[in-house]
Amino acid sequence: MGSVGAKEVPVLLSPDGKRIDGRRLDELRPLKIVAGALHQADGSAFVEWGANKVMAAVYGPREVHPRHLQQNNKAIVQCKYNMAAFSVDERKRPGLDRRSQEISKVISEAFESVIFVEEYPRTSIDIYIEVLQANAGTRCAGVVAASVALADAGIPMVDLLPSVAVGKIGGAIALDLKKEEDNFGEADMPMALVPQSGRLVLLQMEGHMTAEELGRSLDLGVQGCRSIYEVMKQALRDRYQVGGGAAQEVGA
Amino acid sequence: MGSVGAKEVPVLLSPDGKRIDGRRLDELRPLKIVAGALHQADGSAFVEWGANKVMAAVYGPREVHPRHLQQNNKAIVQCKYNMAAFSVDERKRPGLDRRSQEISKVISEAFESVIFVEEYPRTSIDIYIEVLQANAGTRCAGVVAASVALADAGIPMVDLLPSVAVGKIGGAIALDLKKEEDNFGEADMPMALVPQSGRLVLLQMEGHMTAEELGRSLDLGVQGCRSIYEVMKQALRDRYQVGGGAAQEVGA
Amino acid sequence: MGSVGAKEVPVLLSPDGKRIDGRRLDELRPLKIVAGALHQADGSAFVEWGANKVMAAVYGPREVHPRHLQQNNKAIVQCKYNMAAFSVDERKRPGLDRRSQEISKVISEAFESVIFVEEYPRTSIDIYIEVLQANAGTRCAGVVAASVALADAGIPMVDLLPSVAVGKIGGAIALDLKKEEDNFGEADMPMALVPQSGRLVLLQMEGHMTAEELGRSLDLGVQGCRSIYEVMKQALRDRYQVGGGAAQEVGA
Amino acid sequence: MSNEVTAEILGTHILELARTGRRLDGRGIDDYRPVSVEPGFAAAADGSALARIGATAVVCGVKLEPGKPFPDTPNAGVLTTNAELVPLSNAMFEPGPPHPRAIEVSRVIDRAIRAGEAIDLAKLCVTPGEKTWVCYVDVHVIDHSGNLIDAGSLAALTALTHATLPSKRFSLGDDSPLAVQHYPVETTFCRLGDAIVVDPSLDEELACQGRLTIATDEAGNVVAMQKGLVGAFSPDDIKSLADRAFRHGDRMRKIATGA
Amino acid sequence: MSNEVTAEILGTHILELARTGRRLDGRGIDDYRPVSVEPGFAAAADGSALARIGATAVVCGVKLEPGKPFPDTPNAGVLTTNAELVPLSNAMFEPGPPHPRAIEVSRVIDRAIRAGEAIDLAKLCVTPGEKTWVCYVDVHVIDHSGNLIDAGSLAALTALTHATLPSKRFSLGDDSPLAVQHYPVETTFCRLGDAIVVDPSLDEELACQGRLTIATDEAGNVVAMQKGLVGAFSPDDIKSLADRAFRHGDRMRKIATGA
Amino acid sequence: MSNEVTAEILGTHILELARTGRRLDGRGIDDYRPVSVEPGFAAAADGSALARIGATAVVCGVKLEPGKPFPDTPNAGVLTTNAELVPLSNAMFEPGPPHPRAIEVSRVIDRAIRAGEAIDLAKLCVTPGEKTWVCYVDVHVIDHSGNLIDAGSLAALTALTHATLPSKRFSLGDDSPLAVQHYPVETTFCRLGDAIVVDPSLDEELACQGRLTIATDEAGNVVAMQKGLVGAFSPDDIKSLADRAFRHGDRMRKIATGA
Repeated sequence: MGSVGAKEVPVLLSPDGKRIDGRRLDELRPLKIVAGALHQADGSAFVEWGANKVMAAVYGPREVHPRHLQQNNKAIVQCKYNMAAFSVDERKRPGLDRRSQEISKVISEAFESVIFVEEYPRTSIDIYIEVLQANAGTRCAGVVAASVALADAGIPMVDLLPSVAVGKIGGAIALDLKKEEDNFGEADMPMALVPQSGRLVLLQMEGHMTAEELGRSLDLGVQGCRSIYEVMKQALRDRYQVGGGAAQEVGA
Repeated sequence: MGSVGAKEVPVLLSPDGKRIDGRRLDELRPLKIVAGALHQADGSAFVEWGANKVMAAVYGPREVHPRHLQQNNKAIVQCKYNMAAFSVDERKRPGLDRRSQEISKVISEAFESVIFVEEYPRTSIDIYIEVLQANAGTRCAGVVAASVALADAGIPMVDLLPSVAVGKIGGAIALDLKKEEDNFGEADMPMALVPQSGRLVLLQMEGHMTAEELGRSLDLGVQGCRSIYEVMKQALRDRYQVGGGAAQEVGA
Repeated sequence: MGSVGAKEVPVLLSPDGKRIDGRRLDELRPLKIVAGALHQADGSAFVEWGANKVMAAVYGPREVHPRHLQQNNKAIVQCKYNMAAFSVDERKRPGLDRRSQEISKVISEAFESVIFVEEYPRTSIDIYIEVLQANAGTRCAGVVAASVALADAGIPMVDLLPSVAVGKIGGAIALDLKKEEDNFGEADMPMALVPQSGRLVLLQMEGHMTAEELGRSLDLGVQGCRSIYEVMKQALRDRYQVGGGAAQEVGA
Repeated sequence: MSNEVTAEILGTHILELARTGRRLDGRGIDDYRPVSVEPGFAAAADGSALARIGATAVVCGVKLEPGKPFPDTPNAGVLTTNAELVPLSNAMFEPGPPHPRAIEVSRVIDRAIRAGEAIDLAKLCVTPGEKTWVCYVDVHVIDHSGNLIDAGSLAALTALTHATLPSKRFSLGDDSPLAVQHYPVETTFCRLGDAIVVDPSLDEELACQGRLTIATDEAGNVVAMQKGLVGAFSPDDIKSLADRAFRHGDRMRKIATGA
Repeated sequence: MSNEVTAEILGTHILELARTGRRLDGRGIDDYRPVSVEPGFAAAADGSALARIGATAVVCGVKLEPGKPFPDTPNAGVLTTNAELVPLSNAMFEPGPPHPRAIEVSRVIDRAIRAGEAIDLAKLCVTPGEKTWVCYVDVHVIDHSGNLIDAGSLAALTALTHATLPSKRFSLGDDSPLAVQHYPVETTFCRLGDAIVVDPSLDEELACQGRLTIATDEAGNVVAMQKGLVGAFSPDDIKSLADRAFRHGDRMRKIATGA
Repeated sequence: MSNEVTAEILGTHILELARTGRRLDGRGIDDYRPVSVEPGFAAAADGSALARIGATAVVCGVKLEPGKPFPDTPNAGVLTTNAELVPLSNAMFEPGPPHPRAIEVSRVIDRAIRAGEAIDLAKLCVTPGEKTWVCYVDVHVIDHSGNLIDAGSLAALTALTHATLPSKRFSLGDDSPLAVQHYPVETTFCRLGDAIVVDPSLDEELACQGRLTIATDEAGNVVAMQKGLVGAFSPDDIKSLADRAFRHGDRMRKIATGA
């Protein structure tokens, strides 16, 4: 969102409708997903998406800590989204800040909406998302990575959760904002889709949009999620053809 | 208490023995008590006392959290006194500071002295006091509110606990100090009385008093508590005549 | 260790090989140990070593807190090393800092290496070390005090744990550094010895030493530990001759 | 255990009612509970309000103090929103560090005020890069009977609208009203089966299958959204809820400003 | 469980003894345990003392460092008192953030020093509004056998009385004694049935029906009070305890100052 | 319980293998697992590396920002090392404040860099006593399969070696390489009965009878050591491990610097 008093606002959209990195309004940044990127976790995935690098791991179903959170009729889903100190321009102090806690909550709820939690009463399904390099859209990259990690861990779900942000830049609705677009654009709306039902389980927004723009943004986001869904499925297919060696690919 | 180096000390007592708000030395500020001011709590009360606004709620007897504090032969009494960030002139950072923790401790002990705790072994009686507007004497207002809230919750007690502070201003002993009197006076002594036994279960003091002044202050405080006791009883009588609608009155 | 940019480096070694306090390179500072210095603890000891004053207490074997740390086949050993706010030149903020936590960990592990922990399954042996006055070598003084406190508490151990630091000052290997030697010397190496086996259960080092210097330092440290061992045994002998009155001696 | 059973029976009943467009307290699908505000409730604050939605009660206090601007916005004021879900307000809250639930309420209320540009932050600047007004918006929940976000947002907008910049207290000239330029408010919905109800009660929140909050301004913009809790909404759901949110928002703005 | 039973039996016994004016350790109702101080115990501090009351031992260290005055008292020094009830001192204390018990001890000791105006804070001012001495009074309990408040207060007064303002270390001129102007000390009583004993031991504290601490100064003023624990005192009790407190206080002041 | 039993059986097996110089994964006593680094892995940092030792993976990011020097070293830069053992990396780690294990890893890595004088801190000074570069070395463990200290130390040295002083970003002149002057690295050993193996795997760490880490530099100095875990080493053990550490250290330095 535009910050009051910030130094200068760059031109985000050229006269011929191209964005600062040359993309069209409905074009995604390059996305690469490696399923099974870690050795210790029960399931894992590494996502490189534009200049984002995000790792996700899943542990569980396992014993609940702390114990009093245990539910007798279902598993609890606990996501922790965290940014490495060096993942952003100005060093971030280690530890969970309020932003991370809010993101962790909405992602936990998004996944609890699609995991068959009643199959694992009295357990916890723990999702950890670590942002190693951040360039706008890290919570969406985290949801994509966590989704593949959950599948890698064999957790039964209604469906994978593709996720992307739609925003408004220079008055136009654009898919998958990068950092400058997020900082100086007029709106940002991250979402996550259940492809099977066409419904959203994660949705946040801030900025300015008319009802009509909101409608178009939702449609563009759903379309983006469907493209991402294909990449996610391919990553899982690759995982089981290549075997355990996938971990070596990260960062290569 | 007089602060060293503070800008200027106002005249707290006129030549004819009147205080800055026109009160006599033994006169209370206006006091209004609404019993049953909240819907969720098991018992509650709202107190407006001079420029103080204090809400108290009681939950329990209920399960003890954390569990290891549970006592096999009695209920534990846990009071949390807290000030809203906006209740004082300079914004107070949210969270329990040391002052609040000390006040919570002495109020907990005061109420444990009058509640029949042995009737509810292995439970907790939780008292919450929220100061929404502060003008000296908030702990006394909190005790008065909590006392009515306990009665509203049906917790059996030896007696209600009227509470007031006595202080020394311009060399004279005065009842129920307001903010300027507290800041620039010579002593402040909050207390809480068990009317039935005539004994004090809460007593703190700081400042300067001779033994003789201390004696007079105790007597004046006991007299003040007895007046407050009447207002408390009337608030409980009103509660059961008016019924559940009392909540609407708060702040009206 | 030498600090970059520090004001001025004092001469740590005179031409005739004497140190700033007149000691030889292999000479210990004066060491005084009082076993049984406290009344409440199950075992205790007070150590004055040069300008260090360190108190240690032992509680246990007792119930484990928090419960989930309990081990079914052995006692756990939990050491907390702490410095009083006034123990150092610049006031230290109360509370465990990272240095204290690291020291607590290595001391816990050192003692778990010599205590017969399998004799007390499901219990905790708690060691508390309080530094009241610090002048380099406080962790070693703490290990010496804790060791005597454990013996005083009757905890069965393979052996006592004498402990001392060896360092490098003005190019020479020296025993038992004091503050200026530690601040401006070239290396510091605290260690703790099991006299019976001749093995080290605590060893840390920072600075610069060649392999040859390291070898000599280890030998000098072992020799220093053996001297300290004698003082420790004498303190325990005194304890049982003098009886419970030993506590009065602290600080006398 | 018995609590869980009670909650499940109540939840089933709420969903059954919703199937025929009914609610436990007799409201229609698109009805709020009674709404009221009392500006100036907490007089030690520079602006304040007690807001009630049914049995939910929230006090907001606004404090303004001079401070340092952020290095990347040297000409702008600083806005800080915090919601305290104190244990006085509901048996489910415990003392201790803020629960993620309280953090979400804080951040969602903050998002509406900030993205909706309620305050003209540029006008809070005293000396660029050196000194600015810091605006603390503290939301204190005293009775939690559901829909804290809308109650908190209403209390905050009312408190801001009635706030004074206390320049005199800090020797910065004469007092003046705080420069409120837009009027964003939150409207919250919950899915109960196929029905989507506005202003959920606490029982409805516990039974619901997804919560959606939409903040609108007086100029026809959606300025913030937050989907919360377990459950899902289709794009068509959201588009139609936005229309409902504008309607409710206009009414809330009138209540907040006393217009 | 067996601990609880033991405590209850012991408590009953203590109350029975008190009925005939006797105490578990043979003292009379108005007797302190042996009291001693050792000034200068912790030499890294600017003032320090080890105080013992019976088997209770407390070290106090005073540190003086330049810092900023509070905005509302630009001409006054800053005083900070902290008591650490470390787990070394008693099996009942656990590691972690300060327990309300430790906070109460800190604040009650602080109250006597502050309200009793032990230090002339005006003399700690270096540059008004800019720089002042900050006086840290840190009380470290090493053996808790009851009556920490009196032991801590005695250690603190002894440490302050013997403290040096370390001006040289901070290039602020020559060192000088800290300006102590009054000598407040605490006297603590516990009710055991109808008897009210001074200087309660740990067992008496656990058995008692109310604790009252009264701080007095050398000029005949009560400067602070704190009623603690479960129990009650009548106004007449308190008046008579004040008289006893003055008597004990005078003796403590002599011990603290070595007079 | 079953976990404990499994661990005990595995531990016994590891110790039996070690008696004949063998290891679970087929390595020799003095063999590392495969080692690799990828400098520049985290491009938002001023220097970074992903280091792998077998299945252990660690990312280090170095950030350089202007700040205040410590009062006692006005002419020197500030170095801060922090290791995060996030729960993503192993089932044994839980969210929350740093565990003593993480603190030890942080401090041991820091000690090698600091005592080994990897960075010329004097060159980080901008204005003596006023402004200096602060060098944050953040080690983020993403896959913990044993020997975090060596992996973290390798990642840190690689990141430092490839780091840039971002002067331009802070209007302090042109960017330049960070002044690395020495190349300390850690080598970690574990005792398994009479055998002492290098580069312990996670299973070996759990079964071992003492851990010893020795940091060496390129000039033939031991610059830091840390004995950890339950167990003991004789002086002769340590002397011989130092020789082995120099050999491994030389190889690690080549890997870190790409020489």
